[in-house]
Amino acid sequence: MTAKPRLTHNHARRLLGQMMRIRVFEERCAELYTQQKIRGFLHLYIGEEANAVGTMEALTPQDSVVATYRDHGHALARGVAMGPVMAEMYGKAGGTSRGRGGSMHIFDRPARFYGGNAIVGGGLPLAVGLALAEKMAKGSGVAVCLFGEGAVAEGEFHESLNLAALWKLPVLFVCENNLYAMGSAIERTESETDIHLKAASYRIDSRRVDGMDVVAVEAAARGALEHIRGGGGPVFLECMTYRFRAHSMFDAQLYRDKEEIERWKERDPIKRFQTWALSAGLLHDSDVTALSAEAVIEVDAAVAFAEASPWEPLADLEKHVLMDKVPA
Amino acid sequence: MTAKPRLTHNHARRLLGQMMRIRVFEERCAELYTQQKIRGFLHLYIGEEANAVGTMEALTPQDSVVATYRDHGHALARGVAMGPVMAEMYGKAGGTSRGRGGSMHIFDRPARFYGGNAIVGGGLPLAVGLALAEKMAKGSGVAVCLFGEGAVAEGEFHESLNLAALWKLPVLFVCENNLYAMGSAIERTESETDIHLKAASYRIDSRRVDGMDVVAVEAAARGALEHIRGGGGPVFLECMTYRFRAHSMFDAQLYRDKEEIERWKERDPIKRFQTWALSAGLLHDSDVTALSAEAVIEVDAAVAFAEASPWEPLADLEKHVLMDKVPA
Amino acid sequence: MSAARRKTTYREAVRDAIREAMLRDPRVFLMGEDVGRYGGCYAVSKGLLQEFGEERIRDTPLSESGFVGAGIGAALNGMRPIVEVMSVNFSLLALDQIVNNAATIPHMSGGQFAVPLVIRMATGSGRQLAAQHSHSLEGWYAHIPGLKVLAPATLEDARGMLWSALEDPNPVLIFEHVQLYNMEGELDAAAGAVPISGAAIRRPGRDLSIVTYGGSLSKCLAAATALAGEGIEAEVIDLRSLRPLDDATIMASVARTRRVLIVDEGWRSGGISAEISARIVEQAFYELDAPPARLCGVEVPIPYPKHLEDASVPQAESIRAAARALVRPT
Amino acid sequence: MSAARRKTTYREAVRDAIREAMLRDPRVFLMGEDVGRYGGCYAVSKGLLQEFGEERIRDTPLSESGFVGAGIGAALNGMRPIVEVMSVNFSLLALDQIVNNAATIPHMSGGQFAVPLVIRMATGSGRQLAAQHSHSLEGWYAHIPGLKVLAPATLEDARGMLWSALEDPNPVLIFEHVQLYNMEGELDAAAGAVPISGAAIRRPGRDLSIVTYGGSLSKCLAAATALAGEGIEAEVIDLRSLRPLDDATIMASVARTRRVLIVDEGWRSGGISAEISARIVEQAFYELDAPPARLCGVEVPIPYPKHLEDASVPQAESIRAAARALVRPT
Ligand SMILES: Cc1ncc(C[n+]2csc(CCOP(=O)(O)OP(=O)(O)O)c2C)c(N)n1
Ligand SMILES: Cc1ncc(C[n+]2csc(CCOP(=O)(O)OP(=O)(O)O)c2C)c(N)n1
Ligand SMILES: [Mg+2]
Ligand SMILES: [Mg+2]
Repeated sequence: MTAKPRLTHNHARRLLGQMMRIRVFEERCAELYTQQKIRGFLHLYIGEEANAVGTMEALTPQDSVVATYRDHGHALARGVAMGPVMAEMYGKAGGTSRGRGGSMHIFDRPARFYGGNAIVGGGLPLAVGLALAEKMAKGSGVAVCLFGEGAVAEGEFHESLNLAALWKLPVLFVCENNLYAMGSAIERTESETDIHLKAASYRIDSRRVDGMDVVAVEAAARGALEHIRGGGGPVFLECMTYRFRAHSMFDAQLYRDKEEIERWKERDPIKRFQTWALSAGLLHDSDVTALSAEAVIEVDAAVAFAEASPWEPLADLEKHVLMDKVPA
Repeated sequence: MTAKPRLTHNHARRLLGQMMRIRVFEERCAELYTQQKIRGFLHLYIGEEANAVGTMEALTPQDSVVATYRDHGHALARGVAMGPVMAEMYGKAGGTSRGRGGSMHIFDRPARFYGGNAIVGGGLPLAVGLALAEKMAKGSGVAVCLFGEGAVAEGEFHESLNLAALWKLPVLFVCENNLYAMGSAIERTESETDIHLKAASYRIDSRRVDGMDVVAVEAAARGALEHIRGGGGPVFLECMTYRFRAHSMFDAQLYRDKEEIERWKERDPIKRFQTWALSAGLLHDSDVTALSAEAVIEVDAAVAFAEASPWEPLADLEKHVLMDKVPA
Repeated sequence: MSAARRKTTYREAVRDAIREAMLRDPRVFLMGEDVGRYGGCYAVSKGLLQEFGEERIRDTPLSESGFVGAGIGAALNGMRPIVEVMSVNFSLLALDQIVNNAATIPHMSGGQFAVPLVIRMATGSGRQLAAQHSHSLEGWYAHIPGLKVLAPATLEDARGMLWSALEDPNPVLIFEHVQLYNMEGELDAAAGAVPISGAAIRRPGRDLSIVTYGGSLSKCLAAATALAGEGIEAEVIDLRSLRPLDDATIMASVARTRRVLIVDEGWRSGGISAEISARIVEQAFYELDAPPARLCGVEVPIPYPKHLEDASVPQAESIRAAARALVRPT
Repeated sequence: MSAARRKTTYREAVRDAIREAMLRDPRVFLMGEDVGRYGGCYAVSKGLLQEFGEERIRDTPLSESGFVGAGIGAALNGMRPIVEVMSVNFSLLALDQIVNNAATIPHMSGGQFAVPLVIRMATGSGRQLAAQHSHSLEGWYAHIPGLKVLAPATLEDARGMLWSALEDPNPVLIFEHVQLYNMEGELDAAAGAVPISGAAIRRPGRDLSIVTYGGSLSKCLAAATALAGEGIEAEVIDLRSLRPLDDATIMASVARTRRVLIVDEGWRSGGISAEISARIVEQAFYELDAPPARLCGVEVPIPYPKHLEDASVPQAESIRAAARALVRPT
């Protein structure tokens, strides 16, 4: 575990709390899926929480975020309220996207959260554009783009990295390398399996990080953002991580064995950070108990919010297909 | 000039002759364009002849070739008969593609010449597929793919290089780096301007070659093909070259200055090789005179062939849109 | 049922078709994302990797343009690839290869080269997968000369169209509606290839013709059954092929029924239904008692919640209502 | 002509429109391959780099998906990008971004985000550029909900549609026919924005309506002039917008003339002409004296030689013949 000298009690509490609430939320989602409250594809983030939490901790409100279909964790870490996120998973009108997007398409304007993109690689050019606008308008925001290592093979990855590097745009690329794209192990999809090297070939400042270590991710993100805000151009972080669950709810996991999963579970980012913080005296047992209880309370409330939320009226089906103005 | 110990008189004569006939052909095309015999876009290859000639010299009949819209030079070097190539430029029924393709779409089955592709980057996946078929059918052919450095920024480049390297396919990538994509200098389009390094990032065996030196290109191509045929997987050659003319016939060349062009003209691959071969005693003045005369005769004959060729009948307009069988 | 028939699903029928093709012709191989280890996004190819090995059941990286283009190249060089694109929305990433290469090379080369390639993709809504996974673009693809476009709606067609498509010298796109994969039924144990040209009348009727295909067929048949209870006999035509269209079967039916409802899950404007309507008025205007009616997808990126998703595409009930309104205008 | 009018070309009109937008709104910028140093593939943006600098006249690498997607992202984040794609065939490389992102994000986000983006592209045949540079896919794009699709056919529209498109909160595609760039004429020196909704009647007539747009407009007008010599008065409607379509103008015209010929350079099957035909029979069936006729592109990847290229798309002469056959059937 990366020891950070300036890690305060409050900050440690916050990091653990964030990861815990995402974990509890996701576990509840799995249950709600079997109850058919949540439908469609559902991609759990369990095991990967440290990436989102560590990254988002380092952001300011001006920064924008582009995520994938595995986006609920990202959105919660970014500070999108849990009730609307859960309502979105239900498809209710109280959802972040009024239910129209569902689990794969969380969007949130106040958080500058630009989806929830379910085309693998499709979010990368958006992030380049968000950053381009920022640069042209002389804003201070950075566009943060999260994506899996599977996206690296897509042409849109290549075009986006080149544009970002060529134009020295304020983009933070965060590759969540969980070693699999659905059932495809990285060795079977990439001729160069060291993704951070691949990124470096665009002359982008690129680093590999332990994605199971929230403190390491936060430190890397902070460093990267400093570099970017200083005008140094884009940075690429490859976060080595693992998903503990199936790719989505329709996956028999024929492509990996249980031992591999168990080995990675030993590095569970929540357990590891908790153990370390307790042993370092940064947190007390009572903190853990409280956080854990708070997470459950928050998730319960989110479920209640989602349950109570109405459905979008049928009459509004065609609303928002064309906009009548650009939202201010 | 790379001195090759085994360069015979005959071979030197052949290399010079090939380059000369392409040059004379292309210069005639420029004239024919102003006479409106050739229409549409026309992309002259003048200055870049050594790349095609050096590469094609090293091929066997089983190898296949995928080229760009700057393909007449490629086709001639590959051994496609000049008459049908010229007739194709005219759009006549005697053309390689019965006139339907025009200058950008030379196809020739006997030469295994798969176009003439005018979508930048679009030929790369085709080459991967040709090579995949070859490998699966345990054939000995190599798929040779020529493209400009402008194609390197396209997503299809990225996807193709990864596939070729991952599957160790028999592909020879030949990047003709003439420093410009239309009016865009490479520094303005690539964050990594050393293209051969870019290719190496896919773990592809990659080399930079002097594309103004036909002997160097041939030697590199031979080496590459040996490696590929030995099962070593794809090879990437970056041929440093320059086009002496405008991008196409509609180009005022606002983006580069005359001196730059003049500097490169000093390295004219024909003049250089000729001077060297003469001074090395490999060729005699009489060879040069003869080759030069032969080229003119061949081009004259090609023009006569094209002129004499009929037009496709209007009634056949929809022919070949759907095939009724796979040609044997 | 006779002993020669056996229970199966649409998914298994597609799998059996792939297996048969692989066994029949060594040039055939299956290539796509997660077709191997994972068994296919919709479990279509489950087990095939074990049977045929990873050369011929070829997992690809996420590179739609790359591997679709590679399929074209392999077809040009003697193979008979079946390329799977997980979902029609993702196929947009490969559109350059499909439209600019596969559809043009035969013509552009003056007939020197054919592209005997099959591309399979899942299409359609109904699984609450929202706006980047649920569209129905098969009718859109049917605009492109040089392609053939198929939409198997029955077990027989799921089982039988693939081999015919592989024997065709042209690039053939096969669209499998996501809601059909679990469809169960019985199939002749000896079921094999079926012709891929020509529509089929799935239910004869005299009062109106309902022209449809793919995922909407079973809804139309359900509507027709319900309509029969009201005394309206609908003839239901399954197009089977969207390019080329079988004008003769459509016109013959319309000449008998004099009324036609076209049902299509794709977006209405510029969809395949418009083409069918236009052809009907061009070829059978004076035989019509009423203008051809269209019931299509609402023009909206498919929303996630079930009530909105259901309302976005034709359903048995709305088909029934539209048919009734056509036959008995108020 | 009055002193307030000045000679110009379609190319210059587009350039002036871009210049005006750049001057009016600092959020506007132009981005695309070779729009800067080279001056644009069709010389549209020549001189603008010198005037506005390379930040705002932004040359891009060959990366259609990347820079179109970047345009979407920039639009999401407050800019008003004009993205140029050299040719509609190349736009297929960016289709994922256009269809899966630009057209869906507003709806998918529940109306939180708009994509005020303009994408300009050259379309159409007539320059002997063959099967990878000559297609007319604007009608195909018009199938996609969430997009607006414009086809300026006159100098006024070339000059005036851009600003209105930029003021629209939705992604707007503008298709410029390659044969129009050299079109000369006079334009009001004070010409500016024009509304982008609504078709225009470019020539009134009583005997039939010819519905067309873009590169075919001038051919239809030429045909109409010739037809007038035969005593046939054709009303010529310029659609201007292909999505949405202006049904009211079409139906009002058809109600007067009772006959309609739809002329469109795109491929016939599943083209925009089919949609117009279907709408006319749906909305004006009982006012028609004859079925709507379509004259469209032949369904072939456009061939290179002039005689074949010309025969692939409607020409004044074939339009005239089709109109005559409609009004005076033999
Ligand atoms: C363009 C595209 N192709 C295929 C898919 C189907 N698909 C969804 S997720 C996925 C795997 C992506 O893996 P990775 O990028 O590593 O992300 P992870 O799921 O591991 O977080 C695939 C193939 C898709 N959504 N988009
Ligand atoms: C996908 C695509 N985008 C744009 C174009 C227009 N275009 C034709 S050639 C060219 C430049 C290509 O440069 P390069 O690859 O370096 O080849 P070169 O012409 O220098 O031989 C461009 C932009 C195209 N044909 N295809
Ligand atoms: Mg992954
Ligand atoms: Mg170049």
